Amino acid sequence: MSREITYAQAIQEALGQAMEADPAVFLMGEDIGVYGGAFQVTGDLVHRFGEDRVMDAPISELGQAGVAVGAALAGCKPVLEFQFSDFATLAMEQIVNQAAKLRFMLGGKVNVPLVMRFPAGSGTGAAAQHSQSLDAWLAHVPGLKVIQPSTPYDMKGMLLAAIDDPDPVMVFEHKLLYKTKGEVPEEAYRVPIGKAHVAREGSDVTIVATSIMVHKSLEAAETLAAEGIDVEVIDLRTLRPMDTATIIESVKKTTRLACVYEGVKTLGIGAEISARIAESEAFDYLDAPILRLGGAESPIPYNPVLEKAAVPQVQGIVEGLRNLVTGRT
Amino acid sequence: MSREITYAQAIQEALGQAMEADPAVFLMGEDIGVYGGAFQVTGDLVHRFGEDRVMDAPISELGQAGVAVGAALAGCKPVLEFQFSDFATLAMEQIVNQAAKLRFMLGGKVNVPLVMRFPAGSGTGAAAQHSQSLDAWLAHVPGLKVIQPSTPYDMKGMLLAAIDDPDPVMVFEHKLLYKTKGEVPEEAYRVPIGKAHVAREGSDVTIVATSIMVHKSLEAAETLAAEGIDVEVIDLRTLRPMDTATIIESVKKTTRLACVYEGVKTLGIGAEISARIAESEAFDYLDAPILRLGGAESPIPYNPVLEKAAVPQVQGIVEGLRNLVTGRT
Amino acid sequence: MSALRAVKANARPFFQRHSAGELKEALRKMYLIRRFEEGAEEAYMRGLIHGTMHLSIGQEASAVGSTMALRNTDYITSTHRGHGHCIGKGADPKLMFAEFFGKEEGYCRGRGGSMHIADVATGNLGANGIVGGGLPIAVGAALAIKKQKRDDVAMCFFGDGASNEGAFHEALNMAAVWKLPVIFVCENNKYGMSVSTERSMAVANVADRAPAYGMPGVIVDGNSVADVAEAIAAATERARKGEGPTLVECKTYRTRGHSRSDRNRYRTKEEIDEWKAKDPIPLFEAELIAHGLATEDEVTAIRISAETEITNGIEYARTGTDPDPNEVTRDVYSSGVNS
Amino acid sequence: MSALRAVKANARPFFQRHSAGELKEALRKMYLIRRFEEGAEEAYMRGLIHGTMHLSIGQEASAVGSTMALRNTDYITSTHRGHGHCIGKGADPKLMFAEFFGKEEGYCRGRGGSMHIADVATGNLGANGIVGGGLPIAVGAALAIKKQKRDDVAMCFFGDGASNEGAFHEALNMAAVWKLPVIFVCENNKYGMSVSTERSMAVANVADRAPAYGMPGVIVDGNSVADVAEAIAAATERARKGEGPTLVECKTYRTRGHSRSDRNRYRTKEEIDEWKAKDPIPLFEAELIAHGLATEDEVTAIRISAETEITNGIEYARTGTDPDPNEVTRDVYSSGVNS
Ligand SMILES: Cc1ncc(C[n+]2csc(CCOP(=O)(O)OP(=O)(O)O)c2C)c(N)n1
Ligand SMILES: Cc1ncc(C[n+]2csc(CCOP(=O)(O)OP(=O)(O)O)c2C)c(N)n1
Ligand SMILES: [Mg+2]
Ligand SMILES: [Mg+2]
Repeated sequence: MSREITYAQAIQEALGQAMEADPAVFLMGEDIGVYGGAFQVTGDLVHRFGEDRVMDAPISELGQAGVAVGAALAGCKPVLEFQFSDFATLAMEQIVNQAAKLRFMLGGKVNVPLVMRFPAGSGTGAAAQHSQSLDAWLAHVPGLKVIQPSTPYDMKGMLLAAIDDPDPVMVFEHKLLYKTKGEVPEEAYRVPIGKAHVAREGSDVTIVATSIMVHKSLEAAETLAAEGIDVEVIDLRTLRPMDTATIIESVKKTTRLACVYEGVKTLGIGAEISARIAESEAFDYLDAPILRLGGAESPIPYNPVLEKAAVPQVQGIVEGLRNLVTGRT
Repeated sequence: MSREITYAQAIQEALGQAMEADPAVFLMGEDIGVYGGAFQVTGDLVHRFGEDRVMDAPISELGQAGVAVGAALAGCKPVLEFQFSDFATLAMEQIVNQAAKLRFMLGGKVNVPLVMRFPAGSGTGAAAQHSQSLDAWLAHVPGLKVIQPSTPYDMKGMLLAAIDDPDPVMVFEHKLLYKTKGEVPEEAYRVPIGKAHVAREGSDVTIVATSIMVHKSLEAAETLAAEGIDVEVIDLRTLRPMDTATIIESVKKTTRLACVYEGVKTLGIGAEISARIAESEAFDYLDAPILRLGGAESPIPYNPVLEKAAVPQVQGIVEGLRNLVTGRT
Repeated sequence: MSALRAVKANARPFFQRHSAGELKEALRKMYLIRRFEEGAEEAYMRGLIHGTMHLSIGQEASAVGSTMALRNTDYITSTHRGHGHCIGKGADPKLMFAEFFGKEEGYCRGRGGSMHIADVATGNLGANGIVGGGLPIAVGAALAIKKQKRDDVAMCFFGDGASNEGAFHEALNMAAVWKLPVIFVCENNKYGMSVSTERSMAVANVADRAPAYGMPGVIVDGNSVADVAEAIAAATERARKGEGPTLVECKTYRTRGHSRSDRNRYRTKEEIDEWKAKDPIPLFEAELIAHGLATEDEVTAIRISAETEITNGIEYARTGTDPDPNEVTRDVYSSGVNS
Repeated sequence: MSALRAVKANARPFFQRHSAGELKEALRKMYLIRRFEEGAEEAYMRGLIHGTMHLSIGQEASAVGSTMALRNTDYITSTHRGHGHCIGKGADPKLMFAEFFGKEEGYCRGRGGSMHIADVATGNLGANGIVGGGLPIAVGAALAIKKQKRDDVAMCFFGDGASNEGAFHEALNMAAVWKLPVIFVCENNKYGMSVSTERSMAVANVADRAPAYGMPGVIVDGNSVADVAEAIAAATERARKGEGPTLVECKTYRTRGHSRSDRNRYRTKEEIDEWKAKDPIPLFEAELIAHGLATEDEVTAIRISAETEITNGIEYARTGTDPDPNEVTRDVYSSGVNS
């Protein structure tokens, strides 16, 4: 398994394999056909599977989400691409009131097996309406599963698991990850939803990071290692249901916790991670306050320097962790 | 000031006084005119101010929110009523991408002085699509202010402050509070946005509660007082910006914290309160894990027994706090 | 038998196409809907049912006339005012009552209540608490039908008020662009809650919006089962043949308030009385009798049998099983995982 | 002067109603837009600007023809493809460049970039990154105008693709029901990103949707300044008189790709060339010259003056002030409060 492909290619490969394996799977979204997707994720799939299975939809996000719900109820497995996660704000009604709740409201008598993909995050200079990270919103909603893989390997395996899943799965993809590469087996394989991954073992402090922040945290961990600080980095991977057990175990070992995420700090995913630890048995092991490094309390600015300043960067993670471990503030 | 009126009347009075004082203020929503509002909040205002200032709108939540944004940009002060907060899922685009961000995206060159009112919460038997508490969503969004008054007094004063405010203010109203009564001065007065209120002083444990949970927490505090547990109850009142200082101060005194809220526990407002304390100087004062009592990880069920079981009740608060203070679990 | 034939020859196609048995079954369903709602209303007033409910009394012709053309494998998506659609599509009233009473035997095991009743076995994908919520869902079901190369259809009920939602626009456009087998059935009862169509739309009819989607828009007397059923039959045939969606607007009226809290301030007693005089049930009865398709006695027997079924249904529901309060999070996910 | 008059008598009303000065100013704005975008494109390719941008090259006639009828107190809401509207409404290109370069001098102090440029002083309420986002905002601005008893208007630009959004439906309906002074200007350039109108709508024209709102829908050659301006003048007059909204559909074309990442896979080179031959700038120039409203030399001078302004604007922007990275959260709230 020495083949390296990009995160975007991993998605495309998973979609292709899922469509090959199951005629009920189809893709829908804006410009995912001949255009290949705004981020070239669907690429040439339309040529392999035809326009009926790689469907360009009118610019109607709410409608598309509802169509996905209806198709799922009637036996299909739709995979819907939002062009940018920001546009999903138009579709929250169908996502939250219908997709997430139908199974429950109907007493468990239906499944809603759909997948929605959300290109998210800042760093492309696309400003405030094309750079949000609203993963915490959907992780707040019972009935949804929310995943946020950070590597091509996890992306492929978790997306295939998501398409298998009888429940609605929301997939957050960071735009800056699309071109990152990693080893990915050619065959179809699954990475389970709901399990965090210890991306780096360490003994002094635990970072729980999501998405692109996993990579920034790993980089920060290298710098800190040189200073003698041994960081454990947990890639959360699934936001809902959250693998609290893995985090608790790690914190019991390291006694310190930092959460690093790109979404707005207030009520971003780090708030939940922190609160789970603060109410768990790991609380008694904590030797320091729980640090959160999240996005700034502002929309994402256009200016590239401001844009970078609005989300955690390696240097800030290094400093934050150093202070956490040494007790300075 | 011995006059008692209901929470709904307090809203109506604030709206009426704001409209009298400022011709730029107008109301919009569904069935707020001759019908008087689904919860009879606007009541007879249409007869006092006419259909141009108490506007029934077509059932178009996204459009209404956008109209409010546009009218605010052009010099009006719209107050938009969503019939149920659940329907605001249709309007998230305008709320989050436009209202919240316009000032920032335009370099501070505009204000968006609007108010949106969201009847929220369970307890009316209206099931999963009419009972949500999505306050945490909006509190996650920089650019918005989010308030959630729990008494008629605060409601009137904070709503008047919200209408004065040059920024967009989101008002969460619990449907079960509409008929609750309290003392309310007749004249127009303001209660500042951004300040929590210590509703009950105590020394053993701090509860930070929101909305209807303030009342349930106060009731629980009485029971616990009889057992010798002295509870401080903080009514958060404003979710964004959050008055962290008042909570920190209280926790330093009591050394124990519980958050009680109706929204889904995971990523509900209690997650943020807990995380703020766990990362603050109050951390060192904590003698126990931080307890969160929030809504169940499910949509709100129709059956009344299940419906009650899905959100914190007085008995559960009493038990949770008792265990927190006595160290049992 | 030959006497009946003779009468039928003068009658409009609807009465000829359907057997007397089918037509009497339609009447029975109308009675079931009416009595179901009256029974539910009474139970609500006696405090046996909580929450709210939206009665369709006065609109039974459109519910029954529309669903007559459907098979079990056809889908419907319904609305907050959906009891009629549900019974029309074949649901069992006693299981609906069980749902209203919040019992495990209910269609949604007591989790959904009036606004979420669904009966997947008969193709009813559910009432909806969100105005317009069912519109794109129906389009999605129709897309699945097309992908699966079935000749079934999806019927989408919605109100005049719902036609002002963006979801209406997006759903009709997609159905038209993709030529999907959808029948959009607008039950125009003149009001979206308290706001009249005059105050909420700039056109006289919801069907006037169909041309914006290159879609036929048909207007019928929604209180006439025959009118409704004929338009629906044509639309359904079109859909089954792959010729795309149709919008059928049924002009009708709800004689009860919008929901339990309505004080009818937005309309006059005269208007309500005028429409009560056009009650679809006696109208349909009279037609059946005039065409020799049913006798007075048969009609009475149908009414009584419906009443008995409703009475028994309420009794069944009252004695049903209460959910276990420890099972709040059951069925949120298929696998039982959580948060 | 009298020679000019004589020519003008044969010309269509547009050329008579406007002075030669106004018409030459319109030409100058078209050049400014064209050169602005070419300059921005070049700066982007040289790595001086980041992000993405949507060029309206080929669509200048609709931007300028539409905004000619407007005053500073009239509003516009614009789109992701909004540079033309912005300049048409009176913005200063150097401040737009400053925004593209992310400088404090920019219209949004470097926070907004191409997709959020606004110029409140000239009534431009902003470009929008959300397709259809500006539609209800324009309706709201028009509502404010009506409440304030002004005779101003709100002009709402949007694309063919945007007309498939629910926001379109809700906005047009509300504007019509409330008879608001809105001019809905659809720039139909045949594609919503890569999807042609044939694949995304079931009607031939966006204007075919206007009757669904009881609203006039007018179709014009969007590459002809005169055609656009005449239709807009009529619509604006209607709006100012309180007669309600109008939809004007400008048939036009963007000769560049959708955005920086477009590989033009969804259309042919022939189609692009066909439309390049209908470039609105030479067309308008030729008309001005034919009607004796401008000489060749004047036209050349206008072009050169626009080019100089653009060159200077870029220079101005390059040397602007960079925002302080510690000021990320500045201007989120009026009062500086936060979280
Ligand atoms: C999205 C949304 N907005 C508002 C409501 C509240 N509401 C419930 S029914 C209704 C009126 C709907 O009117 P119409 O579509 O004509 O159906 P009718 O009630 O007349 O059958 C309203 C406003 C809702 N349930 N969902
Ligand atoms: C709500 C939303 N959906 C999708 C997009 C991505 N997007 C940006 S422009 C565009 C095409 C818009 O087409 P049209 O309205 O015709 O305008 P044009 O680009 O042709 O000027 C799309 C899909 C967006 N910005 N916002
Ligand atoms: Mg209606
Ligand atoms: Mg276009």
